[in-house]
Amino acid sequence: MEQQLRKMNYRDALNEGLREALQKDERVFLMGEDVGRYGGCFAVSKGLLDEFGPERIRDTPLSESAFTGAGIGAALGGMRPIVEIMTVNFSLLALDQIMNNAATYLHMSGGLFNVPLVIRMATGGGKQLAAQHSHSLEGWYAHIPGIKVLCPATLEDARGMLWSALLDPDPVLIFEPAVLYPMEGELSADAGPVAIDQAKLLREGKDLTLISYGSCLHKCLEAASILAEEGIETDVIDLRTLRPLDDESFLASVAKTHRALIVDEGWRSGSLAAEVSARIMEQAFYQLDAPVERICTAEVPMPYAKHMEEAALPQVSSIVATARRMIDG
Amino acid sequence: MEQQLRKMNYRDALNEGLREALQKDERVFLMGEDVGRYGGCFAVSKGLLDEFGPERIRDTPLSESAFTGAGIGAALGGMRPIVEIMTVNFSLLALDQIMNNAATYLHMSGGLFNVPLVIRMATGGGKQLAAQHSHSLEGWYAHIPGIKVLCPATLEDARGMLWSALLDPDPVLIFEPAVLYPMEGELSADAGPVAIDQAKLLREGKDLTLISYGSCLHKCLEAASILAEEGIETDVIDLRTLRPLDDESFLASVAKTHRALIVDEGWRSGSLAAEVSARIMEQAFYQLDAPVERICTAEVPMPYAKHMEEAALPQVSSIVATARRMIDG
Amino acid sequence: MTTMTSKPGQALVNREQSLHFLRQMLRIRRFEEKSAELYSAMKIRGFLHLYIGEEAVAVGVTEALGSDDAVVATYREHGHAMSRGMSMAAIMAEMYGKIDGCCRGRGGSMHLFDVEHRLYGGNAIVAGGLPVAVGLALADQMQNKKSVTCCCFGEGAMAEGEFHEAMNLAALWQLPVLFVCENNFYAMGTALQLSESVVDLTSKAAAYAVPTATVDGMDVIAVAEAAEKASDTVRETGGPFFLECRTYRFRPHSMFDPGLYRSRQEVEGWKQRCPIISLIRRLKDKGWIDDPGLERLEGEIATEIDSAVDFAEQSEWESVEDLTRFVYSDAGAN
Amino acid sequence: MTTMTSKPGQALVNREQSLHFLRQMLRIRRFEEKSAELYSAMKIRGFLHLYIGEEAVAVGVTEALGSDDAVVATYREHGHAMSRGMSMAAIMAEMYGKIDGCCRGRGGSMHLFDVEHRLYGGNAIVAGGLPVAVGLALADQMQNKKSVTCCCFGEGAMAEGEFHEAMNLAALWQLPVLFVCENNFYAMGTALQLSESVVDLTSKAAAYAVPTATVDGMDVIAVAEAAEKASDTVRETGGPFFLECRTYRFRPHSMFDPGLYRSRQEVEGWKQRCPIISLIRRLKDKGWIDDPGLERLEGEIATEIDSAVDFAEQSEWESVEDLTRFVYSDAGAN
Ligand SMILES: Cc1ncc(C[n+]2csc(CCOP(=O)(O)OP(=O)(O)O)c2C)c(N)n1
Ligand SMILES: Cc1ncc(C[n+]2csc(CCOP(=O)(O)OP(=O)(O)O)c2C)c(N)n1
Ligand SMILES: [Mg+2]
Ligand SMILES: [Mg+2]
Repeated sequence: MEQQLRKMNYRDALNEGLREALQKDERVFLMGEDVGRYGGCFAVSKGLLDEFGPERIRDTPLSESAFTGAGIGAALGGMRPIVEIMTVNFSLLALDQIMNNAATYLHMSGGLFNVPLVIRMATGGGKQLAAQHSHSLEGWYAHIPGIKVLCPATLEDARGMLWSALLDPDPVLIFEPAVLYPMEGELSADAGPVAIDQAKLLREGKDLTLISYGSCLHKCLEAASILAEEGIETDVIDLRTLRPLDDESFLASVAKTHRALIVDEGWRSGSLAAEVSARIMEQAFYQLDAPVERICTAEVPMPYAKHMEEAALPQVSSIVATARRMIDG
Repeated sequence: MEQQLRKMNYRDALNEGLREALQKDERVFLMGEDVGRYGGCFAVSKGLLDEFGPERIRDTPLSESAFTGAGIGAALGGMRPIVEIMTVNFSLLALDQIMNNAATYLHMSGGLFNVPLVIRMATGGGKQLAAQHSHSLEGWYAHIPGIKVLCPATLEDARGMLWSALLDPDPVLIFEPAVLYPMEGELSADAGPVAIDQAKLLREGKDLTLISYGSCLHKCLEAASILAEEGIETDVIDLRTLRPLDDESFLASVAKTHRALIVDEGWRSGSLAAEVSARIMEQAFYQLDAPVERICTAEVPMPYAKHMEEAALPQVSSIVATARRMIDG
Repeated sequence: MTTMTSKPGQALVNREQSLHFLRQMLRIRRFEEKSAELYSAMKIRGFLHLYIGEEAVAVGVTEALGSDDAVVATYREHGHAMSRGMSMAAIMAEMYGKIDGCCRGRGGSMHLFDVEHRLYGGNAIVAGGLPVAVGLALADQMQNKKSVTCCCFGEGAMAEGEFHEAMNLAALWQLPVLFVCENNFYAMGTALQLSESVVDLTSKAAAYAVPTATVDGMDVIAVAEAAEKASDTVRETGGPFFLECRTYRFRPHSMFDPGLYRSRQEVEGWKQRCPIISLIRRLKDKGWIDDPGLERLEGEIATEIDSAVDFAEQSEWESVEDLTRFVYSDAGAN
Repeated sequence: MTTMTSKPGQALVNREQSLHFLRQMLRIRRFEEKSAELYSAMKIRGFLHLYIGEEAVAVGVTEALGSDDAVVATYREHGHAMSRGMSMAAIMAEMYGKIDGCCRGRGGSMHLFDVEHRLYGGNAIVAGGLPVAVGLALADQMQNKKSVTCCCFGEGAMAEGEFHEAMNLAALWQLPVLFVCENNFYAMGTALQLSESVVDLTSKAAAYAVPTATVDGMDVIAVAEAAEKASDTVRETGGPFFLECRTYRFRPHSMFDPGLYRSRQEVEGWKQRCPIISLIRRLKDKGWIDDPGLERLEGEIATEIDSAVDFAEQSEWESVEDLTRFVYSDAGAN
């Protein structure tokens, strides 16, 4: 029997994932600013208050540190909280709780107390929200031991990563690129949990490895189509999980293509792309035919003006141009 | 006439730098928890309250976000504040102010408002202070555009970087590795401001480039001496300024040695070392005789027990062993 | 600790000033109505937070400030920028993302800045401006300047730790900050009683021994008088003051708000108390304005807005080459 | 909003309980004196914060808690760990950094944890434990458990934003948290009046409509009674309570404190009110203990300490191979 496909967008897929988690496990609840009555600042949690009530869909006061810390405590106390922080820039207010508590409890206690907490937040630019709402800090968060960091780029992952994250005994951060919310696509009727320890090869080619995640993944896929018309065949890898990284995925690809380009919406210096580059350096140096390159966001607080924001962000044209140059030498 | 050398430790050198700044410019003041009556949690500001009074040596309540933000405001208002945050783990509570305000004001305002603020804090492990007091996040901070990040490893820099940072029109973060406070050394009587845009070659050799900063620099220097006895000659570079990085320094060295090892107290994934490795990949790939390697801190929240902490931190022995392996192939 | 409560229905101050208030409020109202239109036309993008309904607060408070005083505001700051004296053209061009915008188009609606009028943002992190305001006041105090720093924020900000830390520091060090809480009873979709265990907001400031007052934020004259008294207190004592202005936003939180969290009835009820309509009514009663006068005023404002839009339309885009400027100061600055 | 103030010089409850309090306080005192010695001998390292002088607080408060209740404490938590029932051996071995320590030597003095006694740290970020305590209480409430979460912190923590955010959330959602402020009047070298614009700490909790009480933290019986009432209130109302215990640390903040910020005289004055000496005096007056009995008690405690030290000495070091364990849970956990 053929699998039924349903049209929906990335936001709907997230909403379905939330609904399913709330239905399956009564320890699960959602807490954050405006997740209930407002329906979520990006409408991700729309309808959930009506279905699950204010005990499980909890609007919080504006106090990122307290409600994130309360998520940690609730997780320690036997619940399975999902904390929503509106956008990654605001999560800085909760970073003490995330790094000093969520990420360290298990270790400081010598293994006694794990923290089964999921924190979701929107990330990234592309919506002209300027310098206090647009940064892509998921790669930066991936520096912190003790947490796992996911970034769903597809409807399937938007739908499925949440439940897998809730099954994880340790804190998991899920970053949702805000530009993807309206992205349309199809999802099979029985879509469910997905692995959260593996990257995924989304397109195969022999000439070059494109490594990306999140919103830039789609730019890579677009670039790959353009390049294919010119006869340049690329592997395109969606990292999916930014911590811990699935090294095997890109090492296997580089062993085949001998060339890699990493595309990352984070700022360049100290980016996740730098980490991937360094790992290729360490583990596949002798297989490289050319230096690994990176395309990242310009190192500026995000400007408001559209043309400036576009200039700051990685774009298909620069991916194509860089790939061409890397192949032509 | 020969320059007079004075014996002192790293802490004294910092204290002298502070005293000089307070004497030279009356817009300068120091603000932070226990900088006054207590004399500084690591005794760096000892004696300053008596000399400059409570207007300029301001003990603050425990409220990292407010007094860091107040530093930003005071800088905007014409003062030259020095904010002390006790240790880097606590700075997470002030990260909203640092990233969303200090680092962005100039840009968001289209160049209208710069923030001449200096923030000092202790960083790093080695004192058995465990998982909430021991992390090395300076390399992580170096990801943020709009701020500059310094890490003095020598008495000269401890003495001289502060004034240079105060002359800078933009926010500068100075990270002081806590293990270095008691480090003894000599300083010339007329030691003064130092450049804060250049790395420094501290030892010359032809076989390998050791790149480091902060407390690990001293481990590199020790390793270099041991290696020299075995006939392995190393360049040792002190990065000094972690943002913006002085690429020329290590590229010039790698052009000579063709091999580089980066030693960094940060956690490995997403470390500053990864960034340096990626830059060498991009700019000096064809000059490399072997892959660039990294020695970083193990990716664990810092354990308390001494042997475990030592196992987590980069050590001279592993630097020596890795260097040997890199040379012998 | 002083607590003052304004009486409703204050007498009008004088003709000239009342008309000035009206003009300022109308300028803000019409400018923002135009902005909403331009948002739909996709000329303005990003987040656009309208101040419609709350104009009396910025206009009344500004009245109490001198040119040496500083202002720190939020993402909902068109009103503050305009009442402080910034030109519509510079603000409109900013929202267009053009180089002649007050911040060259780098900031947009949420980040208006101005040196001349000492407007230090336009801060889009809720409560993020409060510590900065405290620092500005500290700088003034240390330099023996007699300025006041006026810090505006919503009631939602008062649940954030930064509010409390800032309030304590200002009180402890007795810094000249005029804290102005624009209590519009909602933080996005979260009603005050779902955000605070105690909804009497002045009690929170009073807990720091900061003197407080509450005023009807729909009455510009009352706001002006309360702000005057408040800023006088700040100037006299050198210490902080907390002024709560009770107001209401007639529009959605931003352009993306489904508006499910409050009833139409409630919104309509507040609209009856529109600060502009009620001022006009009182001015007419006094005979200080009539319909032709009002029409003239509207005409002048329409012209001002048209030329601001023209200015924005005609302004250039900043060169992409300059993208990485203003991350650090240009060489030579300090 | 209730405010209770304990009367000084409470009657002793009964012989057995009073002697239990004495034993518990003495165990903490002697254990910490030994710890200080072992610190100088470099057996214990890192930061060591002694609770000496403050023992009545942890001992009295613990009395009000049942085994299902949870405790969140600070870096100054030996007293809480011991009064909750953790063995000296597990704590001492932890401070030695040995594998038989309660946290395998990963945590050290500042990070004591225990599953059986529901001790959730040992948190070394000032105020960092408060939101966690709120969450524990939320979990209990959502699961219809009747437990109380007791959260201890110093008065210095009350200037942090996290205190205010946590207090508001607990009050708004009516969560069963017993907030215990151990007011020893100093945060490191910063006296309360240099940290807070209003030094009446209960007023801060009252601003969230949280009921409060203040008690003499040098009187273990008074603390026990106040804590009993407080926790009863929490159990009855299901909501939070704020208990201020006024106490004093006789020792430096940690082992690195030059102690310049307070006078010898002030310290001596407080030492006169030592909670242990004064309880002994009262017990002797009652005839419930005599010198031989006291000697016997001291002897038993000395033996307990000696064997804890022996245990710590003999315990192994954790294998360095296991360094990266406990960053994530071992496979299969959830
Ligand atoms: C720290 C932070 N959290 C969340 C947001 C998202 N947000 C923007 S405005 C707003 C509501 C603020 O309400 P209030 O302070 O009452 O101001 P108002 O919008 O009503 O003027 C929220 C939650 C933000 N900008 N910053
Ligand atoms: C967020 C944070 N800032 C600073 C410190 C350093 N520090 C440790 S204890 C302390 C004093 C805390 O005083 P108080 O809360 O009164 O507790 P007490 O030590 O008196 O028991 C300080 C400043 C810290 N651990 N965490
Ligand atoms: Mg509001
Ligand atoms: Mg204290």
